[in-house]
Amino acid sequence: GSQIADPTSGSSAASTGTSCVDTSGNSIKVGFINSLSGTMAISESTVFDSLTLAAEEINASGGVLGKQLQVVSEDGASEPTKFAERAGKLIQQDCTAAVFGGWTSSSRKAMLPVFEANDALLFYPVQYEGLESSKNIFYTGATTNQQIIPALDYLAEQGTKSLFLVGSDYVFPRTANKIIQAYAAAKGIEILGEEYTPLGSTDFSTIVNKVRDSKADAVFNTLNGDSNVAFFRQYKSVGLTADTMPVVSVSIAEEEVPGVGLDNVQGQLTAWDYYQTLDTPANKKFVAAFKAKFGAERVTSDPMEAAYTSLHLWKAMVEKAGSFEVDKVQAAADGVTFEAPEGLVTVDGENNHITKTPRIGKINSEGLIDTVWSSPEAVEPDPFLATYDWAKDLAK
Amino acid sequence: MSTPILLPDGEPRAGGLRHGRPKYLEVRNLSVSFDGFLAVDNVSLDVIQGDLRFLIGPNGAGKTTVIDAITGLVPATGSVNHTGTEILGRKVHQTARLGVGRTFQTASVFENLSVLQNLDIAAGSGRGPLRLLRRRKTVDAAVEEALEIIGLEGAAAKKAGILAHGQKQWLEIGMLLVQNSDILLLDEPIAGMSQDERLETGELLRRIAASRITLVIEHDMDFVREFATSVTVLAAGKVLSEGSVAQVQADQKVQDVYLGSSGVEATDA
Amino acid sequence: MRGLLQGRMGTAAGFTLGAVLLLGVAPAVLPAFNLALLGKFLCFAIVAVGIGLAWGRGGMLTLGQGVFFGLGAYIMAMHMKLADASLFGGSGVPDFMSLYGSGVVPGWWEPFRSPAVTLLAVVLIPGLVALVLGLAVFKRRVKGAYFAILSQALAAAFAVFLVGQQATTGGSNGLSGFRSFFGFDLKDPNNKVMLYMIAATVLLLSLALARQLMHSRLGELLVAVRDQEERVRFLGYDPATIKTVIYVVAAVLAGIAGALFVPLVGIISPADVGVIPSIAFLIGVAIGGRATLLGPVLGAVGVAVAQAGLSSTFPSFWVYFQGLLFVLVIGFMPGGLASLPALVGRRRRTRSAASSPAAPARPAPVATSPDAEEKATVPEEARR
Amino acid sequence: MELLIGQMFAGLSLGSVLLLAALGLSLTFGQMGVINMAHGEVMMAGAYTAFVVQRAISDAGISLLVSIPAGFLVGGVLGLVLEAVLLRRMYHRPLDTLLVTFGVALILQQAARDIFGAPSVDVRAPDWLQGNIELLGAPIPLTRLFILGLSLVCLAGLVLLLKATPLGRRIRAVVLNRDLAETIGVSTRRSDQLTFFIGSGLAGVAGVAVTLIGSTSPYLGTNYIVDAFLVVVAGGIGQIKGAVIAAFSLGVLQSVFEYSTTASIGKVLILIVIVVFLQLRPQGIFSLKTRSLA
Amino acid sequence: MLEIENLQTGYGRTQVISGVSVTVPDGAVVSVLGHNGAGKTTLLRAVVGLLKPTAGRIRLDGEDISAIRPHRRVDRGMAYVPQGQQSFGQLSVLENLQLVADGRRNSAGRVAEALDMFPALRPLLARRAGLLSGGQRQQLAIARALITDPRLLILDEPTEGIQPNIVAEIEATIIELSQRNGMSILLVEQHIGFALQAADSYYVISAGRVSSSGAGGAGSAGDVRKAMLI
Ligand SMILES: Nc1ncnc2c1ncn2[C@@H]1O[C@H](COP(=O)(O)OP(=O)(O)OP(=O)(O)O)[C@@H](O)[C@H]1O
Ligand SMILES: Nc1ncnc2c1ncn2[C@@H]1O[C@H](COP(=O)(O)OP(=O)(O)OP(=O)(O)O)[C@@H](O)[C@H]1O
Ligand SMILES: [Mg+2]
Ligand SMILES: [Mg+2]
Repeated sequence: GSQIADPTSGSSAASTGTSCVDTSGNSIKVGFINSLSGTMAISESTVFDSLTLAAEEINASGGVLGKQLQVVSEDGASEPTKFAERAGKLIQQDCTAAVFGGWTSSSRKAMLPVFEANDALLFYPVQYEGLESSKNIFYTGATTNQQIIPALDYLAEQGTKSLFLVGSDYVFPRTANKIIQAYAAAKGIEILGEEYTPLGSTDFSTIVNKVRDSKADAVFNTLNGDSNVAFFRQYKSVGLTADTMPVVSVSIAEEEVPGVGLDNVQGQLTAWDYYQTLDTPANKKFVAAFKAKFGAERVTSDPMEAAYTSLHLWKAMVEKAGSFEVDKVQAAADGVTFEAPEGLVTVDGENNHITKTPRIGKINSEGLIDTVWSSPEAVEPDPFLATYDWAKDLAK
Repeated sequence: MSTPILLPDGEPRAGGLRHGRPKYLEVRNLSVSFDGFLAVDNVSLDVIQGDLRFLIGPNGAGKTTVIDAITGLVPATGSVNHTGTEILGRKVHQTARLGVGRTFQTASVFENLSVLQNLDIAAGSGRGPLRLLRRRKTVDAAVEEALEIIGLEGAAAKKAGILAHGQKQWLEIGMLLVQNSDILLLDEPIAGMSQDERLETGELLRRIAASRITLVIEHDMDFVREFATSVTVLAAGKVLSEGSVAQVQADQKVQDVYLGSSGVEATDA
Repeated sequence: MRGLLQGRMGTAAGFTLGAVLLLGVAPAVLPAFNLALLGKFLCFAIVAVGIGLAWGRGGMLTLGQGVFFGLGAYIMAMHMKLADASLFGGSGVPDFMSLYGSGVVPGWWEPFRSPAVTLLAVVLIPGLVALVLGLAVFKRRVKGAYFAILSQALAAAFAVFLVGQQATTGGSNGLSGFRSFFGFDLKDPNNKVMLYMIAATVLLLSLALARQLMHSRLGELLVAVRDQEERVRFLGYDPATIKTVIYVVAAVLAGIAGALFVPLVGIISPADVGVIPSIAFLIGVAIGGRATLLGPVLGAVGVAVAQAGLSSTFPSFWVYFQGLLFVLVIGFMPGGLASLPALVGRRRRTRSAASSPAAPARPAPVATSPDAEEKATVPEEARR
Repeated sequence: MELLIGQMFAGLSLGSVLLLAALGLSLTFGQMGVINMAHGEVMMAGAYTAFVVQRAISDAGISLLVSIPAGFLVGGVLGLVLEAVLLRRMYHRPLDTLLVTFGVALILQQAARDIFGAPSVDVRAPDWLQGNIELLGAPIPLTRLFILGLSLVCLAGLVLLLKATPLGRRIRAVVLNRDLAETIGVSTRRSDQLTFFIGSGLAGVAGVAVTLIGSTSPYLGTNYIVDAFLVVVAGGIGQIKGAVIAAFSLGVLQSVFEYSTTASIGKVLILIVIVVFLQLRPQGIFSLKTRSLA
Repeated sequence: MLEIENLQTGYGRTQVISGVSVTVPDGAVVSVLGHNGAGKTTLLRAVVGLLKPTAGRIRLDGEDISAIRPHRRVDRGMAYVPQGQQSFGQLSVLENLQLVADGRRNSAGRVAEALDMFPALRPLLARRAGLLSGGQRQQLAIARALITDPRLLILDEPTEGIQPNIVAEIEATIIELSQRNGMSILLVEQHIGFALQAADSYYVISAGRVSSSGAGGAGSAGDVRKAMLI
């Protein structure tokens, strides 16, 4: 094998990604990679559904560059290693033109080197902790300045002077809280506690005691999954409510509300860029199409919208480039727009993120989320928070 | 078959070897207490190489417990001296390495291993790690001899689990032999054997005892009469009587609690 | 004696065949992606060889092999991260540390900059941890279910711990994004083949080691300890030592497998070391035949192949299938597939010899040990 | 002071959840030697029973009271089936039961996903369990109090059954020597089935109880199984007394660790404490000696 | 009372008993002798139902009981004292006895009666059976069997490991049970003397078959010795 003699030339040997994508026929393969089994299946299967919807819409409207999409779906099984392995398969064996999916940061981190090594494309549709930018990944979920910082701005505006941070123990909550700490230090908000629980943990009696004891103005909640259920139930049982101490959550979307129990979360706040209740023509169409396909009782959520958007954005990029080739798509990406359910989004070719419109929502009595505050315009993505003074020390 | 290594010729006799420097087992003031209940109470006992000592006494007298204490299975106070070495208070496997071997009231061999493997393992506690890591190419002379002594040559490759009860007990005795223990402690080795098997086993015990320190627990008085060279009687954890079979049998106390038809069992509370 | 020779020759032939298949045929016929996948499966197989020894032979149900696998893997991953950082970044600080941590390499990472230390540590650290644990646990005569559950708890604790140390272990993301392996470019397909070849060679070596151990006196002693630990003491052995030795061997194999897994797969994360992956290691071993030499290897590879093939097409079906595998194989065929020929053979024989009282006896069932497959593993010379 | 009481209670209530989860295990694992990894999934079945019952009876109070016996029944029947189909042939292979029941756990989880869907479902707590009472200023959640009471009732019932009834004697006898029990006139089949029914029934009840504080999802069981086993092991296998002490000590310890460090480190610390503890008392808090070699 | 007809049984592939017929008439004592490993225990295990016969019949009071579960056979009047001093080690001596008395009429009285027969057990009532000495456990096992008031008592080497004076008592008890209470007894015993003295008839088993049988009484000792030497 080739030994790396000169580190700078290392990447020249790298481009072994002689693409095997077959563009000769009248169809083109795309890959979906979601956890359809394991603990993450709960969330990721909804993304899979909305990707499927998008693919059908695109095919119905004539496909991409006249070619019908042929979907190859792989199960990430909630294991990062599986994601890496299956991504490899989608690229090398199935020869897909682009891959869509992933949810947890660990799945994305696991796939990143695979896509870079093979010079392929991944569209990642979930809000995440930022501090990343790869030319092989398009990030269509919110980065921190499109979700967390607006939420903090909103809280500050409401007169919040102190915060308690509660999160699951993994990279997104930890990074988010680092940002919150820096923000708070700069804006004079006091952080009265920062607590993490292992993913899936269900006993919050100690934490709610601490929270209650802290008498903070609000709680910033980065818990994930089922922990939210336990947290909100136990939060309520020690007498804390949305009125006495509101909780802002960044991982509770429409589909999680019934599980947490409407009684327990009604009136609490969320921070996302999309809610099912948004009143845009694109969203009306999206929600109607989704319900028509998957059932009237189903709801739509931010990651689903971002996934739906991602497939449409890829289509737009490919058509702008006039080619499925990765480097051409990359080159064409900057400035591509799509009238998404959340509003017009634009790809930033600099960092491969998109503009998004942050919104604070309040959970209503039907379990849907009403917008209580919305950014006046779409916010430019800034994954490394380079434009925020107080964040200078965060990412070295 | 080459010269015997395990069983030199000879006969056991009361008081053991009279010449040379015989090995000995000296138990002094041995006591075992279970949550306050004294199962063994200040027992002192000497057995000299070449003696075939029987330990008898009522059920629950503490016979098995004496052996348990000597072999390190239960904690005990007092002293147990093996030819100048204190062996009490050590771990079970350390005691075994000092030359103390035992059998159990219910036969316990390695059922999933062959007879040969059983013996080989018994023969090998002194082997270095390197020998342990190699496979067995030849059969140790001692193992071969033991197979013959216990009459299981034909069954060497059989799994020990399928042996009949009596054969298992012989295998255990064979394991003691190859283990090369100076002290053999046998707990009811003929239980469940038929008359002629008892006789064979008795003969084997005599041959063994001629060159070792042997202590046998038994209830079958016919067997004791036939083979014992000396007897210790234990009752309620204490030594009740000691001497030749005839002496012990004549002892009124022994008759009362053990032999006779008076039927009073030594209660132990 | 003749039996012995035949056995030896048979083994040698089998070994050669395995070597030709793994080192010659597979790289020649498999596409790069599948070869890398096979390499990953071989890592699981190496773990399985160790489990076969500890569990099948020694009766120690180790539900915590993920810990040792993880140790080996993280050590290797730390080295590769550091090496990449100096080769490509220049700063010498792995990327995730500056993103999520203080940007300073913690002291306990530093030794792993050295390739030599890393290679040693991959073997020694899992071995040492197993030694300490094994002595502590076995000397205190913790065994059976206690041991199983304790080792499971350990795996759980290890995973939780790794997740909690975001800044130094990568947290739940684990360590990934490697570019070089001891100076070899990981993108080069030839180097990937080389990695596969290393894994295959290590597997063959560990099989040879396992065979030697099984057929050695130590192997016999291990069976004795498994079946009647207390009795072994009275023969002058300390069962704790014997068990610890095998436990350490199993741990070292798992550690090496972990270290190979990292460059082959490109990531190690807490999800690969916790309770579930630790149990998953066992399924292949059980299916193949825990007490045999090859059973665990074939089982591990077989299950992994089945999973790769089935799980994406039928994700929920795969879960049922995996569950059923556990249930059916362990519930109804404790000897694993390796016992299948014997089972079939026996059925045939009993039919033909039903009335003969001279039929060879079967051993009494013994607690904790599946007895059916034992037969196949008694050294030939003992049968004479 | 207020916090101290709050934390004390948190520890106790955590302990009571652990105890509830571990009681049934203590019976099936301790008495029968079966390492039932599907115990958590039986809890899950109990939890979904509460969900189903609540859909039928919308009054949360009545449905909770109905759910407890219903959960017991569902759990118990699940245990019976498990015993009859699988475990009865495995009593001499205790370690293997662990793996078999792990397989069962996988199947049950997937089945729950296929039946009820992957997202967790909501089981409402009745009004009379909403809120809390104040004890010296510290809020004591009523749901927690209810679970504490429920676990004590279950405990008392189980102890009475095992120690003071012929049934309990039989169960214990069968565990100790199946053949002998059978030949002195005890039906081992019946006894096994009964043991499993009760043990799994208790898991079902535990499942109903935890719906009051946590989520009802297909993965509910996985959250409890490791902890429940640790309680049984630390207490001494087969020792209900030990399990009680272990559950409450672990609960209190965990809430102390969690309070003074973080939840993650607290979790690791707990596990370390148990490992160290087993070093000191390898057979758990209580253990029984016999003279046999085995 | 009990008829064993051409019974075959064994473990797995191993056939241990190959066609044994034994009859225990009402109220009679029948001894079974044989070498180590001859299959005596195996035969008894089949009679009490722990082993399934592969061929042959077992009749109790004329009814075929081969397919009946062991605990049901107890209800029909069988009691079994297994070889090897078995008891429920973690239960107390008292619980061991109560276990059998449970659910029968006058259970407390039955336990007291059994203790009268083995007074050595009285001071041990609270001790766990697993801690008893071998002989103590054997007495417990016999006492336990008698609590069910069996019509047919099956004993596997009941005097093995018992001190001589108690052996004499057990022997006397057995003879008394048969003579006074009319209990039928199937006895496996190695002491030829006792086995024959007590027996109305005997069977010698070797290699899984009956090699000799006849009427009991001390006079038959010579025949039996000869039969066993072959
Ligand atoms: N671990 C223990 N705890 C409490 N009591 C015990 C223990 N071990 C033994 N005993 C008691 O100690 C006494 C002596 O028992 P031991 O087994 O030594 O008697 P033995 O002389 O061997 O009797 P046998 O001839 O019946 O075998 C008995 O009363 C027994 O119940
Ligand atoms: N569980 C078992 N599995 C296989 N073979 C067995 C089993 N138990 C006993 N055997 C074999 O069956 C044969 C008869 O055994 P059994 O116990 O019936 O003999 P026995 O006449 O009672 O002997 P003893 O006088 O020693 O008690 C022996 O060869 C024995 O090895
Ligand atoms: Mg004894
Ligand atoms: Mg017998």
